[in-house]
Amino acid sequence: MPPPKLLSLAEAVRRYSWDGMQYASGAALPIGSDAVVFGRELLRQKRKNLHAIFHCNSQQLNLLAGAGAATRAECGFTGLEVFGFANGLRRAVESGELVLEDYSNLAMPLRLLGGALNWPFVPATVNIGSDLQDRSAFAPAEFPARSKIATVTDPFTGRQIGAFRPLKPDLAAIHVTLADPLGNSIMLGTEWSRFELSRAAKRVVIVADAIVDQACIRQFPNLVRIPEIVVEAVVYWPFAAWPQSSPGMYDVDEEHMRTMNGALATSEGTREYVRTFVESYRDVDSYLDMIGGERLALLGKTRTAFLLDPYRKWLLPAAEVARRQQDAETR
Amino acid sequence: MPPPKLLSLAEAVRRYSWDGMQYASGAALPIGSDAVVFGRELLRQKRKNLHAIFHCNSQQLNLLAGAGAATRAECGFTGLEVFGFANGLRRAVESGELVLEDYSNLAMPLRLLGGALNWPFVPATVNIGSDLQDRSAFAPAEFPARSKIATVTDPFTGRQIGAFRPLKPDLAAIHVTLADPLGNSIMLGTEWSRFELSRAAKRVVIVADAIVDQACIRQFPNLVRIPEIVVEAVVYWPFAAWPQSSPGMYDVDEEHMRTMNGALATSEGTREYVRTFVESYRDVDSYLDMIGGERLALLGKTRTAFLLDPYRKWLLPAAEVARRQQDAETR
Amino acid sequence: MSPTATSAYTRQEMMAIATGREIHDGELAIFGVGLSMLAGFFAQANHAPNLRAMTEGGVYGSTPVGGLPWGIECNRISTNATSFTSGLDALGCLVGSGRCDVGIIGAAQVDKYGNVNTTGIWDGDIGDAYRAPKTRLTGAGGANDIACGAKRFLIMVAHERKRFVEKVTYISSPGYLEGGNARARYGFAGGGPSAIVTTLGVLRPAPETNEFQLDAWFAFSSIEEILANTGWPLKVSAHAHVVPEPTAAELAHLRKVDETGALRRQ
Amino acid sequence: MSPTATSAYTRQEMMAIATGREIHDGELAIFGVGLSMLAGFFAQANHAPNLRAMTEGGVYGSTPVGGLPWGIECNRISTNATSFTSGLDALGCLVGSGRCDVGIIGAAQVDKYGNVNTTGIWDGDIGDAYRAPKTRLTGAGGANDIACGAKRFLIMVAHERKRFVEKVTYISSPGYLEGGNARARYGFAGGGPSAIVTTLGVLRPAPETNEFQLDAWFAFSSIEEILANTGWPLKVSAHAHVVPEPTAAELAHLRKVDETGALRRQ
Repeated sequence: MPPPKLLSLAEAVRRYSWDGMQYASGAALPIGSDAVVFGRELLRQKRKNLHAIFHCNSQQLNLLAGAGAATRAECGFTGLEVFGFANGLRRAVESGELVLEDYSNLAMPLRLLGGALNWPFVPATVNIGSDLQDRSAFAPAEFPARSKIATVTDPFTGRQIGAFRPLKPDLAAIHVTLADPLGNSIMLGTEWSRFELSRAAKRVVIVADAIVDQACIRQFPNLVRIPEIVVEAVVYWPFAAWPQSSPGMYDVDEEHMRTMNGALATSEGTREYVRTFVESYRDVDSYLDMIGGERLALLGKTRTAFLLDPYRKWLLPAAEVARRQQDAETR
Repeated sequence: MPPPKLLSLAEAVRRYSWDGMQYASGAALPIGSDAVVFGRELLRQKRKNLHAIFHCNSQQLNLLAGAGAATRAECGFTGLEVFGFANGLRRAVESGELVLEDYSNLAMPLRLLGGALNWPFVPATVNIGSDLQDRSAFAPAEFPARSKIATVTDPFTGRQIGAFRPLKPDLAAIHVTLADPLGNSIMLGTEWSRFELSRAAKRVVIVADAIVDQACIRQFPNLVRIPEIVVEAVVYWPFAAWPQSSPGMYDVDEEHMRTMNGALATSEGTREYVRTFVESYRDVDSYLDMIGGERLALLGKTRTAFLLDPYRKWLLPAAEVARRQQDAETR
Repeated sequence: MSPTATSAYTRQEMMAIATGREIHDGELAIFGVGLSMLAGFFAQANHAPNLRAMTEGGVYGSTPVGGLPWGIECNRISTNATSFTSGLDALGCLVGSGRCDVGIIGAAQVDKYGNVNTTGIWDGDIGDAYRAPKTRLTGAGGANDIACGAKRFLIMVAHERKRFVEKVTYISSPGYLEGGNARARYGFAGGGPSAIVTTLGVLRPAPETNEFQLDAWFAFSSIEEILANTGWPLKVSAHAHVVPEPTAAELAHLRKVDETGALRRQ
Repeated sequence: MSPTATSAYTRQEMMAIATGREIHDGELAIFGVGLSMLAGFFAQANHAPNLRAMTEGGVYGSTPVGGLPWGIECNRISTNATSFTSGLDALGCLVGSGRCDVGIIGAAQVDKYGNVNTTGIWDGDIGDAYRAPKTRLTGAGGANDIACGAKRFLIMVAHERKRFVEKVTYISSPGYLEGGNARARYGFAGGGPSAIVTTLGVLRPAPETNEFQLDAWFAFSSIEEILANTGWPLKVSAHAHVVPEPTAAELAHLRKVDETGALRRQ
């Protein structure tokens, strides 16, 4: 039986992140499951020049870009869905502080799959014939930008299609609903591209809203789409996706989605946001206090709560998780 | 709400199969989940010249080949694991009655994925450099057989790799543990390549050991890897994989695995087997009688039974399934 | 509110209903967030009960509850799903493959051949070398994949002159490219845009050229208003006609889906 | 039974233990069905508690119960898994990718460069045109993918002259092909076979040529016996030595895994 991998968030960021790294997160959607709190910690530890790989923008990338920590990004979608444009990312792109390479929402998981399978390229039947193929922010002088999405000839028909570059990020911080202390992880709600990312990344840190006993994992092995063999560390952090949502756990915090995106529209607002919502807490408890008990209760009253019911009896109490985390860290 | 898709096995085979079709099943493993009973019905309805797409051989392909119903096959593995060589398939191959095209166990799901994504080819970094690439039973005169696994040049490095032909079978009969009347399906145990097959096949018929109320599906949407939108029909048939196993439901019938494979070693034995174990039953009940209540009880006492516990309360009784099937068929 | 005889409805509601009418029962359909989701689920509620609706999130079998979902993965649409898979499954296996019958996408800019820009607004042309836009938009998202793969797709867009341009600055999602059968060069699985449904009317591609022309106006709009709000010399179809107003039933179904009244805010 | 000083054990048990000794703690390892699974789980039980074992079925975190599983997906190994995924995940993402440290495969025929045939036995060469084998075997299965992708792999095979041939009739799974760095032509992610462990001893590839030579014999075998049972002029390593016999602990651990005594049947 391998040793537990529970780590504090601070320690996980210390061990597995560095300036200039290719950092992927959540393979997230803008409203949903993403390890937003991992991005906050990257800022707390002053990481910079990050090359962000985000299937879609999320409030995490919006924050990292707005605060100037990310200087390159590759994305399929760069907005906040119904919450509008991502002001932090937008400001960084328009000012030239961040160079953004555009793909589509299918291109990104295909590139991650290509990385997971260690392919030299991935066939592309989308993105071709548009400026996603012809224009590259990473190679601006090149037109058409075939170093971004090349053309390849189908050996069976002679027909030309496109070829994507596979992705192998240095680190992926993947938000999941439930994980056991070894990193066996259960996602509720769409996987989006967390499965592909968990195999493509050189290292994977799991950020879980809750920790479950392994008995839960063995009862539902078909739900465990990310097995411990691909996981370096497990971070326990309730409401880790806040202000985004986690199906079965909590709803999107509509007010804070707007507050946060509003603040990220200016550098002053961003500094203020970082002071108030990034540097302000010491640990999980003070993070939860920062959000506020009343709001936590409200967000927790989600219509999707029933999705968590089959697993509730295996949820480990925070104290027990803390104890096991201490054991793991002191090994 | 779309109409239920419950069909009798006989009707499903009548509607969705024909002589000479490209038929895929279970994306099965030799011991585990496979729609073996669908193959029995193909024989009962005298289907012939089948082009079989089986990720791995199973007792179903062993039977179809041994009885002369399949004349072409593409497989990754052609044995019966610890039960030894597949005598029916082996005899058909050695006698030349069946032409077998060899691939590996990774090549097959990649080819199905390529079909699912409608790619013209799939990058191949395995099977190349071996006789799997150089030799083709479908194009025997061609050496090296580049019409089977071609070479393609990586546009980014100029390096040469291989290219697989995608698969799009006319029909896939996919065995699952649980399905609702619309075809939303839950698999317990490895998916092997049932996910890829369910998207690659032109038509999908689900063969389920048990039918569950849709409430079960909505409680566990992350387990529903085959949604109804890709399913044509649902066949309810307990012990559908017999003599193979179905995790959570029943163990492999070791004795019948040997009896069956022994019989398939000769054409006489095969004729006798077909008389006794294929043409002998009229319906589900007489199929179960044929296996025998004592044996069914024994096989049902599987160590894996606990895997089914979370879903038991939603299992629909046979009578209820029959009623809904009648509604569906008389529409 | 529009000044019509029948019960009051907004231009956005008319646009959503006109879009929904393009979707047929039993089809496999993919919707984006916002307007497109409302139009799609309106169709399901109103005349397409067997619609097989999905979002690019890999969320199947669900219908939004509690109003317009904040995103394609929002709990408002995840709470009653029958299946969750992935973006690769929804956009790849079901859309990029050519399997999906119809998709609905939005646009910041659309041109006479139905090419869509959702990436950015530049001051003039981009030029030979790529440069960041003056105003950065949301990017292609899944719209490019829908535009390449869906058998047909619908474009929903507010009818403003600045949005309807001769040629988009940046093609985020391909329509008919330079027109005619230019799409054939790329062997797309999908057939291209079948209609541009706007706040003023409906445009459809002309045979052969695939240049979009005015096919229909709304009771509250007119050919003149549409021409005045289109940035290229818009041709008018010989069969141009007025779109039937929403029926009471259609409005009721739409407003049931649009519980929070997103389409009634002007 | 072998005529040795220590407690009796079979040649198959010695082969399984010698194979297991090649597997190190903490490695990501993939086992096939039968002997290879017993050897692998013996290693986990004996000296590699943190072994990350998997089968190509996409079955993770489990250990067989009730004896030798009938297959890689058998209920005997599915009953205590922590994760089930798929063949594409196990053989593609984890093995074909080059991520897996070590795999164990079997062979019907193996040649001096470690190329493996599990496809068929022909009367003589196949010839220019492919023809069905006289005796059809089980095909490549996942072994080809392990041979191409695993960082290294082990071949377990009964040491019989008919199995150890100068050149296999059909390469189902590539070893070092024509020797030297011939594998480089194909850019395989994996490094090739590190050892052939047999019922008589252990063969390892020589530096540069990658031709397999005799590295060690077992207490109950001898260089002469091995040479006599090898179908090509087998070179003997300068460092050839006898393999330490199984310890009591090793035998106990192996027999715990081999509950049904598959390896004790002669």
